[in-house]
Amino acid sequence: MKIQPFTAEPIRWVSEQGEPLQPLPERYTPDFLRGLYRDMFRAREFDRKLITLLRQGRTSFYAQAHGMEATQVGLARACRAGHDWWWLYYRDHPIMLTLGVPMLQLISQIMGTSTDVCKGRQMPHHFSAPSHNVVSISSSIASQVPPATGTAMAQKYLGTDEITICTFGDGATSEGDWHAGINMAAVKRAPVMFVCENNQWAISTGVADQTASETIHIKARAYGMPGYYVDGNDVVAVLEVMSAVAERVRSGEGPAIVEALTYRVGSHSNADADAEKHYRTREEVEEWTSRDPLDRIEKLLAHLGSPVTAEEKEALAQEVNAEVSAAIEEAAASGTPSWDVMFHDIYAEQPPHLAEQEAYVRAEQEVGA
Amino acid sequence: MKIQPFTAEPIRWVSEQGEPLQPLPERYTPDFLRGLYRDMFRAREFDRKLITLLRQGRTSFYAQAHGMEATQVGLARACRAGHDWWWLYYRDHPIMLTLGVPMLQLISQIMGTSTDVCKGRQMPHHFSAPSHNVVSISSSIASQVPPATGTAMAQKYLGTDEITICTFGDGATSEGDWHAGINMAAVKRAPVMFVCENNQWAISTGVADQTASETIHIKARAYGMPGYYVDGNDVVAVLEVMSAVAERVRSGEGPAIVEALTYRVGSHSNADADAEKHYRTREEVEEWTSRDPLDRIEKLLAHLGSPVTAEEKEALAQEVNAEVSAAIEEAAASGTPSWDVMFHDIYAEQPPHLAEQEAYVRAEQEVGA
Amino acid sequence: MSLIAEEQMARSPEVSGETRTINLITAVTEALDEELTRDERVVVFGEDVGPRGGVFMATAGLTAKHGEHRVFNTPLSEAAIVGAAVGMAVRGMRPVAEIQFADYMGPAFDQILSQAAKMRYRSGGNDTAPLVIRTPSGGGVKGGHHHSQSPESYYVHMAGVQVVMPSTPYDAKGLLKSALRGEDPVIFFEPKRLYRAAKGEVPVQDYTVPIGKAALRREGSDLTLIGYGGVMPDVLDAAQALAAEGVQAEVLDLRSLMPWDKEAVLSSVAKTGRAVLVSEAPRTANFMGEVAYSIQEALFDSLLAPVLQVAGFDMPYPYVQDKIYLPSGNRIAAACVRALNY
Amino acid sequence: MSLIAEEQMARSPEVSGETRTINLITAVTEALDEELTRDERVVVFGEDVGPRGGVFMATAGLTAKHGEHRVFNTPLSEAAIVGAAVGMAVRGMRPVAEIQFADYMGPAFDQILSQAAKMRYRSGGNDTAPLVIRTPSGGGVKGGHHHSQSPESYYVHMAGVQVVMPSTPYDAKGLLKSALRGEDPVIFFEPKRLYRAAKGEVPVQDYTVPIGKAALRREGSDLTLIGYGGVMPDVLDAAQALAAEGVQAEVLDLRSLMPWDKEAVLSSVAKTGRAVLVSEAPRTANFMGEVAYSIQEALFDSLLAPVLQVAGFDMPYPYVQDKIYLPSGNRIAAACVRALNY
Ligand SMILES: Cc1ncc(C[n+]2csc(CCOP(=O)(O)OP(=O)(O)O)c2C)c(N)n1
Ligand SMILES: Cc1ncc(C[n+]2csc(CCOP(=O)(O)OP(=O)(O)O)c2C)c(N)n1
Ligand SMILES: [Mg+2]
Ligand SMILES: [Mg+2]
Repeated sequence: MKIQPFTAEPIRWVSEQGEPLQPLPERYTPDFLRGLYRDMFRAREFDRKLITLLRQGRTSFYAQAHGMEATQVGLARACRAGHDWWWLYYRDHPIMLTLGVPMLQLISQIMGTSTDVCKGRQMPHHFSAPSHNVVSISSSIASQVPPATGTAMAQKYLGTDEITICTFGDGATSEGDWHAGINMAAVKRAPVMFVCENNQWAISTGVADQTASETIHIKARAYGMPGYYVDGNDVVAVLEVMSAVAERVRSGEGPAIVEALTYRVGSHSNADADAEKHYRTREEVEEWTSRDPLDRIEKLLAHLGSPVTAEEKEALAQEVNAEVSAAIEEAAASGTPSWDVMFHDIYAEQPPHLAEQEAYVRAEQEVGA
Repeated sequence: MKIQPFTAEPIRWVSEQGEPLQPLPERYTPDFLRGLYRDMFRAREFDRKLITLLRQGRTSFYAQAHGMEATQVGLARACRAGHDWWWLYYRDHPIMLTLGVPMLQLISQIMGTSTDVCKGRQMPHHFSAPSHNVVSISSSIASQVPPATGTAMAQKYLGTDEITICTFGDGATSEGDWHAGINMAAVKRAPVMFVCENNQWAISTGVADQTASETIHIKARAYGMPGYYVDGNDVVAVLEVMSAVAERVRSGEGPAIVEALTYRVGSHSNADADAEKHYRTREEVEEWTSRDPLDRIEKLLAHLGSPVTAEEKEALAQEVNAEVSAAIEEAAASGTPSWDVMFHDIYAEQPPHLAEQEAYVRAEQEVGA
Repeated sequence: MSLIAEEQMARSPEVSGETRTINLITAVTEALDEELTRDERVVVFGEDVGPRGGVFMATAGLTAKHGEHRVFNTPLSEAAIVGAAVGMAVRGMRPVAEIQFADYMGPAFDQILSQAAKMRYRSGGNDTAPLVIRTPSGGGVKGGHHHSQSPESYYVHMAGVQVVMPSTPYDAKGLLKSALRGEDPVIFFEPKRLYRAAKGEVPVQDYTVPIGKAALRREGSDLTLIGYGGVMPDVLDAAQALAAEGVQAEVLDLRSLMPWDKEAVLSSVAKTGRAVLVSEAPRTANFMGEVAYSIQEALFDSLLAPVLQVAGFDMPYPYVQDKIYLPSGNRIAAACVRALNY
Repeated sequence: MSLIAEEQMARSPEVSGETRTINLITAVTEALDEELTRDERVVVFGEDVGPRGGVFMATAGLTAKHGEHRVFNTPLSEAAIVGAAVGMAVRGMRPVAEIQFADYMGPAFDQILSQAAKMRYRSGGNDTAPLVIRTPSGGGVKGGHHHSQSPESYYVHMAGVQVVMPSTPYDAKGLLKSALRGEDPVIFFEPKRLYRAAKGEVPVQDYTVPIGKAALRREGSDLTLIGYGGVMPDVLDAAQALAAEGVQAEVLDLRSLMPWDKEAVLSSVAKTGRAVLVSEAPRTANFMGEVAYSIQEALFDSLLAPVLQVAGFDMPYPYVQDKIYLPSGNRIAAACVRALNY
């Protein structure tokens, strides 16, 4: 199925009432849809549980994806897990969960425990999953864009059939590095799919204060590449558009931008709890809550005669909760990385000045002990 | 007259054969056209003379504008000299000449003499003309774009009817700062006109290796602003388009991008003498030489029954040559700025460590003397 | 922070007249508010500084009071923010650009280096860029790599910009006013872990603190402790611990790093013969190396011990090891003991 | 450069076997050429490095020989160039990114700071960025503000990157090979005024020079002169002038700034008791401050004079005063005399 670039309205497959607006492709059996639903539900529950963990003071920072699950799950499902490469940003844990990154790994990062692959060095939400080709996340907004282009250039040079996926928020599109990386990708016809998770806010800055262009995907015109516009709360549309674009990119036709229009229902992070008091209206949040991506797929399943029952939901919630709890316990049990890991991995081999600094702290620690 | 944005072809008023393609606006009397011709001629001769100066070793660097005179003269004439503000780049001396910046000032900068307003501190072509609101030029490509936006924001804040003009080459459009500055200008509806002098090369990199977009002006779509496309070798078209866009910007309708399609006939600089040997064909250069902007206006004047005579040209050349020679002599006679100016203007007041450093060199100079 | 250290920081001997007690972030807000009122050329902008009041609330209430044309949000681009400030300043305004965290000055590096810092010089003194870049810096808030860095050394090395980092409300308010009234670009680092922790008296009346002068926090004759920014409470804790052992440390808070108060430093060390320099910037090639160099160059004969540094370590700022990374009062005191026993 | 200085730089005692004499830029070209041949993962790119061969011709002929997929032009964006190198390196390649002038590293500053330098650490050692950024730096070519700067001190302070600056063809070739074969990001500064001025022998056989080791350019017992990069010929001139007066200076060329060879520096200064540090980076808070700090900290008791610096001045690099800006042999010798007479 050919997906059109530069549509005036976001591409949509399922109405807000859960009715298909065009025939669903074959693969969307109730079972398959249920799988998507479960991934989205799992992400939502994960957020809910982790916010509790935050409230308990067992982690210091949390950036929820509430409301954005269709975008993230649809995207993850559109690519080849363990084969394609990912340059993500901090709000993308649902992508990682859907790719199959173990919960323990994510939770360990969030808690900074010994089970964390990045050794407790980064603040929560700066994940990394070498097993799934998810490159370690940097806080610096849009700084992942030029490197994503580089990874795709390498994939092309090495003759692989991998692609690179690079995600970012609406705010990121204002940064210079965003432009620099995308422009280079287009010139080099690098196999990279740029995905804007347009949740309409960058902390307290609305997208209209971010750019004067009507949409984000239209910016693709500046780079001579196609720009696609999809309803980011419609998981079917997301999966269809992302799959088509990913395969186009894989086939060597050059990079593309996809804008998924969604909404950040929750706060930006725990450091921004009072969004509705300061910069956006309760009505706006309610309007978007009423367009919830999980609701939409539940309605679709009901429409297809395979409704999600209350018991099923309950069982699913319990399953995820148990999984999260077990991961939290296992992570906690592993303890905090010992202090000396802070002195390693700065270079391949520890240079003398760092050995000296480590010895200095060791002496201090031994006196303290 | 309403100028259309986003045209497929560059807007043109006069054919390469010197025939008006549409009626010329009233102001284009033979006298007026002769004035434009003289400005362009003056710029061309200036380059020719200065390259001789370079060959004599009396300056160290030169970046000619040969071939781009229609773009630069048309642009300068479209704005209010001494009123509007300019953030230019190094190849824009024809703009400054046309604005009325004294030749002595430009030549002093190029030679680094005591008559240089920037005191011999910058390498040639990094001009500055406080008298004409031309802000000191930085080498760092595209770094003038965000400041130009700021100047325009100030003009708006202060309630002036000034606009800011920001120029750059095709290469500059790849830089992150280019994007950052233009995006901000659009969001803030700052009165700034961005002008791309697309001479199709950035040193040895052709515009097709710079961006995958078909044109530069199309990039305006990414910022929700109009993009105009003009034949940069047609001084009438340039003046008409730039005037219309400048007045649109002045009227508060927000910023715009204008792309003037032209060609760098000469080398990038004296450090790049062998362009045709290394990266472009002699045929390409010849093709563009045959589209010379001075030729075009000469033909137009002939077509209008007011040809430029050989004697007139000769007299003009002599006039400019005399002017340049006088300026060179006056600049040279002023001598080199004394060594100690290197220690001034770093801060408003010289801090103690710089006073110390100056004293140290003074002692050294006195011993040496 | 110990009570005594708190007291030493709370009341600068420079404070006179009627005062109120506020914290450091309020001092910043007040300085902005008062300068916005005083000078129409002043505008304040950056990411989320508008209705939200900034992520630390430094600009809380200012949009409501002064209007959206004077205190406003920008797109998410540090290059655009700093660049716009340069262009405004050149056209006669007094912009205050906020960078949300000092860690995010990277995208604006070239705007600072190629535009702000060189403007006056390259134009022969004709174009100037009197702007202020305010930014929260330093560690101690569990911010990991990108919410904890201390990049001030980069900017001290960059001729053409002034660099300031207060550690008390009095200095924060007075220095920010000086920055706004001066003629040079100023990078104003705000030690974020002191935003609410540092409380102190500020005069009710308008006042300024001059850029380039250190503050004497404590007199002493046995050794000179020199610091700035977020480490100051720990420096004072160390001085206090030493005092309990009978050692009197003189404590200088540099406040300004460019220009820095070499005169005050040299006259103190000439007296004590020993200097310990404390900062949280990574040790190698940091700004305190400059202070150390200057001391040994000028006072070689009167030094009784090598100049010693206590600093951050040479690594991306770590997350769970936040506490170990930062110079503690104990670590500072240990360095002093080393200098004393030399 | 005097004849003797030239000789000292031309033949490193490390050179052995059959040799040829080439200049520094040819050494760079050869290293790239040989590594492109040796390792398929190596690619070379940047502004104008393709058919044009770079503005200094460092990559001349390489596109023709190795193909456009291996040596190619990029759009005019330093952030894209360095960022692409990061992404390639993470995916297993060995990219060499050229920045046309070190002055233009500014737009790539955040890519170096937030991506390259922190990659290994932040990923727990799983993702690595073994890339090389090559860039011509330093003054002496009448380049003014933006074609003369020496920004190495910024990067020495930035944990996670290695910093190298050769001054001889032998070192340029051997260090560039080490950089390409190593596992860390390396910033490779090439002193542009020595590109053609520095000539010397290089082995015909493949060889490397280890990163982190200084080179002894001249033995002496009266004082230690330490420098790197473009100033080395002047340092050697000064040493020679001193020798004519009967003073034997030991001369160390650091070559690597991160890590730098503290051991070699300390053992020399322990012997001579005096150190003069020479660089052209602006004086305040430059990398040599670190070397000075380390010397006085470790060798306080054996120092006979303060450690002295000769450096660039704290200003944007000037144009007509280019010559006065740079440390001359005379200026260096004068500092040595000051140290000797102390
Ligand atoms: C270079 C940089 N500047 C500023 C920040 C601070 N910051 C963190 S998140 C954020 C907003 C990002 O918005 P968006 O890109 O839309 O992503 P979202 O949080 O909405 O998912 C900002 C400004 C940063 N992390 N990096
Ligand atoms: C940030 C930066 N990077 C690289 C350079 C080196 N450089 C000088 S001119 C130039 C090409 C500019 O091309 P363009 O913008 O098209 O202008 P033109 O010279 O064609 O007029 C380059 C790469 C620079 N000056 N600044
Ligand atoms: Mg967003
Ligand atoms: Mg060009």
